[in-house]
Amino acid sequence: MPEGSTEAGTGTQRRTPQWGMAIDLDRCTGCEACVVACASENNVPTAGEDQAAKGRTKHWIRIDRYYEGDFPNIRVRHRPVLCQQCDEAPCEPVCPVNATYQNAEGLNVQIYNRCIGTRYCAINCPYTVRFFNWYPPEWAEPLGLQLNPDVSVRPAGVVEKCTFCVQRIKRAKLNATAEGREVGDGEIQPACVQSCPAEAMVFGDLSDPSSRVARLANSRRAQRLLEELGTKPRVFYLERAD
Amino acid sequence: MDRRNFFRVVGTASGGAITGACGRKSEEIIPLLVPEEGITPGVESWHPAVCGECAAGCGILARVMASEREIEVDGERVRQRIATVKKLEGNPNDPTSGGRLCARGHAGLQALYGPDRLRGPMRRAGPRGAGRFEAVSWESAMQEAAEALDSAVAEDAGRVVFLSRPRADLRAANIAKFLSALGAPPACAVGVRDFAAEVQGAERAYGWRGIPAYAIRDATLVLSIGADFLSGWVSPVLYTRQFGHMRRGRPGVRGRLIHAESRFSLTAWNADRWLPVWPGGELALALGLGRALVDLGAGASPTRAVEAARAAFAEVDLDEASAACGMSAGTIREVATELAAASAPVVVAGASIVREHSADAVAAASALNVLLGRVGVAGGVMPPPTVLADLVEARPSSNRWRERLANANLVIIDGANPAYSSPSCREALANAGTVISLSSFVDDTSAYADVVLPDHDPLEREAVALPSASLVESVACSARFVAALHDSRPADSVLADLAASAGKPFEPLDAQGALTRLHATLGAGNGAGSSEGFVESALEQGCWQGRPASGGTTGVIGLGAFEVADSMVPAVFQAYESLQFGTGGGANRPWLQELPDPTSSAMWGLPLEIDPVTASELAIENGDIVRARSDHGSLEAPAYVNPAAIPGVISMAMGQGHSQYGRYASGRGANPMSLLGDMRDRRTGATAMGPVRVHLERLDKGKGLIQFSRQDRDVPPHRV
Amino acid sequence: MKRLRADFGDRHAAVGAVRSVIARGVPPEAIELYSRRPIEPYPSLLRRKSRMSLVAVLSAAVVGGTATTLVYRAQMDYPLVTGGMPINSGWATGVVTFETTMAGAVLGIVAALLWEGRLLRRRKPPAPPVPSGGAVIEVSGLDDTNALREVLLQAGAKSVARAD
Amino acid sequence: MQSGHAPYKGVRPPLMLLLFLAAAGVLMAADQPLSFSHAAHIEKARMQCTDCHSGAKTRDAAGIPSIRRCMACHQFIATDRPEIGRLVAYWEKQREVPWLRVYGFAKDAAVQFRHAPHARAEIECARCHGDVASMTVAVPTVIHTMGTCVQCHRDNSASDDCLACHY
Amino acid sequence: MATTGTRGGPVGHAQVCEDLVARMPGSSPRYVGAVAVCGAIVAWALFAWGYQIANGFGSTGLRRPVYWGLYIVNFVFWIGISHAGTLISAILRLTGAEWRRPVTRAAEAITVFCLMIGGLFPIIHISRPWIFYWILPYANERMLWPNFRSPLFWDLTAILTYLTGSVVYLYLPLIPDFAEMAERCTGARRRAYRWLSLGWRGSDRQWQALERAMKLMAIVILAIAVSVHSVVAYDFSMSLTPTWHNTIFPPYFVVGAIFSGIAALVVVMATLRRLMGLQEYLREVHFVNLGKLLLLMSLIWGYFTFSEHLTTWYGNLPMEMDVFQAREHGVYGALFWVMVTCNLAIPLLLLGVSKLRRISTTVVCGIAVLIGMWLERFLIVIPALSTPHLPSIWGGYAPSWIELSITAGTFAAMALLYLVFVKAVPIIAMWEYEGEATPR
Repeated sequence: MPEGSTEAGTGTQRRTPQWGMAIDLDRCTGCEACVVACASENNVPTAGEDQAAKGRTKHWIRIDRYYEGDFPNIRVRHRPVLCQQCDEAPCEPVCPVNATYQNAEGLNVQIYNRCIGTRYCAINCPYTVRFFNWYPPEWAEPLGLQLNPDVSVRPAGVVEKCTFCVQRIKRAKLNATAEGREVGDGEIQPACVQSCPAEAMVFGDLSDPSSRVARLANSRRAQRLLEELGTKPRVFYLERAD
Repeated sequence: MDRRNFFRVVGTASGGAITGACGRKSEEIIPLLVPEEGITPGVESWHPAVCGECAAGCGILARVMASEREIEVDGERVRQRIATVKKLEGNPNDPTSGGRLCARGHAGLQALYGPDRLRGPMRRAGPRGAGRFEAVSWESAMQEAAEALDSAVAEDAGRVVFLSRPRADLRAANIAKFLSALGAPPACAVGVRDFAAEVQGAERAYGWRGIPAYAIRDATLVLSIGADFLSGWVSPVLYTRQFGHMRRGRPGVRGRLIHAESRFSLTAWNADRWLPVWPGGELALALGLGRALVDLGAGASPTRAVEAARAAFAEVDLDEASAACGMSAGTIREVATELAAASAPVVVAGASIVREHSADAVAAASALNVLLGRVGVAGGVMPPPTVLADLVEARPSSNRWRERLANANLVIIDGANPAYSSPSCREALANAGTVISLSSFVDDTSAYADVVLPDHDPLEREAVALPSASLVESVACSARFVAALHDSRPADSVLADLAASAGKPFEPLDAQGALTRLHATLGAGNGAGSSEGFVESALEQGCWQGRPASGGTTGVIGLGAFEVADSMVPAVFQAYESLQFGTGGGANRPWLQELPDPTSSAMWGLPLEIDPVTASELAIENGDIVRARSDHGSLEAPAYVNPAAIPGVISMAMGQGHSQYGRYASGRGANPMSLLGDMRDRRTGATAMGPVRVHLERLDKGKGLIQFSRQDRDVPPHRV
Repeated sequence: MKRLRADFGDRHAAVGAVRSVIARGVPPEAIELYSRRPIEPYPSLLRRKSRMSLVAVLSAAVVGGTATTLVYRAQMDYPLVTGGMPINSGWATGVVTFETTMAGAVLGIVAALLWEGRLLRRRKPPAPPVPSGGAVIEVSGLDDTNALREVLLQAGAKSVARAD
Repeated sequence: MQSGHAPYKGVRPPLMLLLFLAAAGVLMAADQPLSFSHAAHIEKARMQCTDCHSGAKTRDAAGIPSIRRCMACHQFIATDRPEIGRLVAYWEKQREVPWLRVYGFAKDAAVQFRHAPHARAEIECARCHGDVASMTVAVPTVIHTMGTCVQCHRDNSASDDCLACHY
Repeated sequence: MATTGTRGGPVGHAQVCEDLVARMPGSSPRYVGAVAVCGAIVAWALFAWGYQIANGFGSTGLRRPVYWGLYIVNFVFWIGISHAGTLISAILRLTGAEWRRPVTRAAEAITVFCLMIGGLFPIIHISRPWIFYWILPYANERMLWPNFRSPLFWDLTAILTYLTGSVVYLYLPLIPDFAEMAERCTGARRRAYRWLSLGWRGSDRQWQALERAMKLMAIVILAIAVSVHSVVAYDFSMSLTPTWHNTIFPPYFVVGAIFSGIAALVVVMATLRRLMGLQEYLREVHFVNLGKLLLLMSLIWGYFTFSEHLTTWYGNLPMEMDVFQAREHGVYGALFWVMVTCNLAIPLLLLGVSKLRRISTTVVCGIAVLIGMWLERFLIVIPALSTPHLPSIWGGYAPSWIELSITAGTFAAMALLYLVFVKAVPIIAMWEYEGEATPR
């Protein structure tokens, strides 16, 4: 578990939150509401049929679904997969220009304008949740009116990925600071978490033991995806009971 | 100079400038119109709205911020600053959505900003169905429509057909007012989602009118017969929320879900046990379960209702039932035992895939709740809400729409697309007297319209809607909060204008009026305060929420006789409502087109789902182009070998195969309904979605299928 | 001081001549042997001193050390939050150290070659025309040329001339 | 977790002056549609920056005032001036004055700048915008490069996380 | 005409020089035609690159999860071939193999040109090449440095060092020849050669310094060459991609590099021999000797390949087995067996049997090995990327015309550089070559 550290230089010794997520697979139905919510929040463009056929769609969050067994004893295992915001992220050390790194709050950051497009991070991500902008993003008029002004539209040639909706984290923190208070547990919800009808996803500060996400992450059912690779992901999956 | 400064000195010259903004001289400067007051760039505001994507009636929140667009004013290109909806979320106050939203709900934004949305009224410029239109002014379009209405009413108001959707909302109330002012018969709900079977089943089993709600959140065992309540059906958000709570919301209790359906739907994914019922075998399964429960001594405290149910089930032969549904008698007994032993079981009775015997199947399945004593109790089945009777009454039903359409002198269409969901009605549409569409898009049906009077998007108009299922009395409502993007007009006022010009004026109901009426019916005893305060608070909250729907088995049980199901025949086809497109309306939203289909992972197209046994017999592999032929029609689509399909059952999701529906939907894929002909539920007349016998033929090896994930299994075959 | 130049048609004869000249007590620094091909086997009798290896090693150490320091300082003074991974790692820097060390060696060798080979000198006496296959010997700093002229002619020089 | 590193001490930027001089020579006053005088409004009329740039202290964007706001006063004040006449001409056409931005961020810089937190941190307007109060037509006297931002952030112990601005 | 030696070649320095200079191509229509053809292909490749930059990387065949494609394959391939020169020439120089003398310059030139081409591929490969320089460690007002931990940064240092070293290693022995050429030319060419000869006078000091420098350079360049291909291998083995995360990769890549380098040298030599009529200089013995080296490397390569696959198969790690299956039985199975045939079967057959060992068979082997080694790079990069850890996002890859054009363009660029090179300098080191010397 990542420990909270203090923010250097603020002098207030405010604890730096350690963002993380827990996903209860017993609740998750695989309805994909999160997928569209994410595209809508984060200005993720659709690739279109031709590009989709080439495997160039961008889904910052996706539902991995695998069939197990054969009829009639068949079942499906599904799992929402987003950037796991690894503490020991394999994508980070390989970037030659430091366009990706982990910040003090544990977010695995991608700085679009710093990216020169080696795509090394993308191939080194074991979850393959990094996406490349093959073409300049386009929205047929007037679809572009929907774009979220809080999120940069990424130019062609850079790698992008789930940010844990950093714009929402920023806004919540700014609002809290303006009102002279701390950000409360559950106050920040990434778009996927907010939309999830089954309330399978919980986002929050892992370093605060009383937060919901920390309690879920410490539950016996909690596992992490490809944990054996030593990436120390910050997304905890509560495995299905059966 | 310290070290760090040394480094900086060495290379300062290479710094890239962030700004370059003062050099905009070279750019063409497009003037900006003086905006309306109250639009501040960068400031967000949240407004309640009502989701218009399906009939569930979720209360949502819209995030509104300023944007700029370019328009033409008096021949000059100018920029205009407008308030635009940036994001939709569920409305946390709303008891249906509870602050949550499904994929289709999110994509409602792309209907609002759809590039193919009509910019203004249109007049047909080609033959019917060709989809060629020319833009006209509102005056001339209204005049044309009014003349058609005049002559049709003068001829025979009884032959005016209004095709709509089965929603209990402001629009339905106004349509009802419009039609009654004209003296025309009530509107018809078309499409495959009018829940006629559910309504009739509830009436027969519980004596309720409307769609019952299931409080699965408090159940310990949920048996769903034919209701794919997690991916569509009545109210996916409400039921998914409840499902989450049922599973992990109660300390120490994990509710169990058994799902009986003829395909491996999303609900089956999430079920602890899937009962693969042969298509059309839902009735037999419900009857068999009833018989087994009777044998187990269920319904020990007899009321009249329980007696009726016992009597109906006692006649069933378990082996016959087992043979008709494809489940062994042992399995049926096992499930019945589990139901009888559970502390809080509930049977969700539905017809996600409507059959010829769906009304019977739903009634029989509902009767299981009667037998188990789970009607109107916590964790059981709850009665439909009864507030705002105007809206409830105005909710259109199927109402023999095909027969009436065949004989129509005027067809008005709002929110329905029968040319897609029942392709066999196209001929009737082509031959109808005059066709007026209120659609925002030229879809399959609007292509037959003589004049299209585009409606506002649901997000651009005020709304009052009753949720199609709710555990409490509630209403979702909203006031207008953004200006219309295009030159559209709300259909309510268009209808009022048309009626007025036909000399049959009526007063359209608005949100204010409906809520005032709601306040009045609630009476003073509800603590609702003044009428104005009530309305204002409801519009601010985006909803009104009352007490839990009052329940109890009040009605007289009239299960009646059940028709016996056909025997099982191999290679049958069924269509189903897709998670992403519903019954087809979502197909013009690029987000949804690029959303992998849960079953096949297909994007930008939907496959024919073939079971592995049939597929290997015909040497069909994923992506091969396959032709399916039934007695009613044929289609060609890429194949997906669905590992979970029942051998001999071919399924296909609805959504693709639009002849007209904008750039993202039209001409893409195949329409599964074209294989079904005029198949209906025998009791309610609702459009049935199978089974029909099909013949499959592989046409082409190929890459016809675009999949997000081409691997169906976590463990590739060679690893086994 | 005088200089003497002897032309040889045969390279090997020239080597013998060098040997004889040295035997006459002329210091090797005063002798220059020009040829179009290196004369093999090597005329080691001239014993030219070389510090090329030393220069290469020093240059390698300096360049490699500087680069390593730069990497270390840049990483420590402008640190990125890495979420637990080391900011500076000897293993990762090792590659850079190795490569830059080698680059330093190459540069050192080039520099030493330019210096010791007296290349890139602006003011130089014009090179004597060396016959193909032959060699030219220049002996400088002589007080008396006559004795040496004899020696050179005896060793097989085709012609011997003053080259001042 | 790597615990916090020693906070950056105030680092004097020796090159800032040079940069400033070099860039100031290159950049010239934007050719604004109206020669709006900041000095006349602030020094003479004693107005505050936020009277027109109303979001500067509380919102993300300071905002360029709408012509509506100009006309609120200039319907009555100084109506005889030729520049005001041109302003009224825009107003009568119901067009905004097509002001040219003096400061801003390049689109591909992916910068999410918010005014409010800077105002809360009591950063003077002039720190980034120069002494606009004494200018006639505003000119970019402060050179905005990433270095400007980073330096100021470090000097003030503000976050120097890339994510502070770029997302 | 020059006097001819016992083997038909010219004897004596003057004759050798004369003969070699005479064989440098003039402006014959054939030469101009070859330059034009190569130039056209290169121009087309440059157009393709421009198209890619202007239209975005979507114009390539890359896709998720195969974010690296032919550019990386070519990068590894060309850097591999670059080991032809310096490494081989350094080994031969250090071991005092006298037969190397007519071979070294051709080999060293390969190195320099291949590095120029190979070093271009990272720039072609990145999608925003206009800010390529951000990878360089220079102080800047953004206070940002490159990531020294990135293998791509190591690549940068390694390739720059290797390029510097190789250019020096090619240039130093050219100095006496430049001086020689200056005497044989007039006008601008003379001035250019004189300038390039750095004031070379042929004094014994210079010869000694040159010989010493070359010896030292041979040692240094050997170390650099080994490190360069190890660093290229680190690009792969530092990642978590199944089958890449592998300690065998650095030596495996070095061996493969030398292997393909020798093959390239054989092919280049045969071409020069044919086109420039160098039969007297590049004799059967050179080819046979290189053939023996090639055979040795083939065996070592086979050993490494076997070890790599055996450990993967025996370890039976699920993720690695997915790649293994894809590589040997799936779509790439055919390519795999072509690779094995080219790299192992053909050299073993043609070079292992002494009776079959001659110029023609060596050249056939060289071509086969070039094809095989290109395929080896392809089979390392593509199958592993197309089967990442999570099966849900497995995908394929097919290069588009852009990548194919650029690939073709680099081969043409190689030919073009060589065409210009042989016109400017004698391809055999004149001062090193001794007509009558018996090759050892």
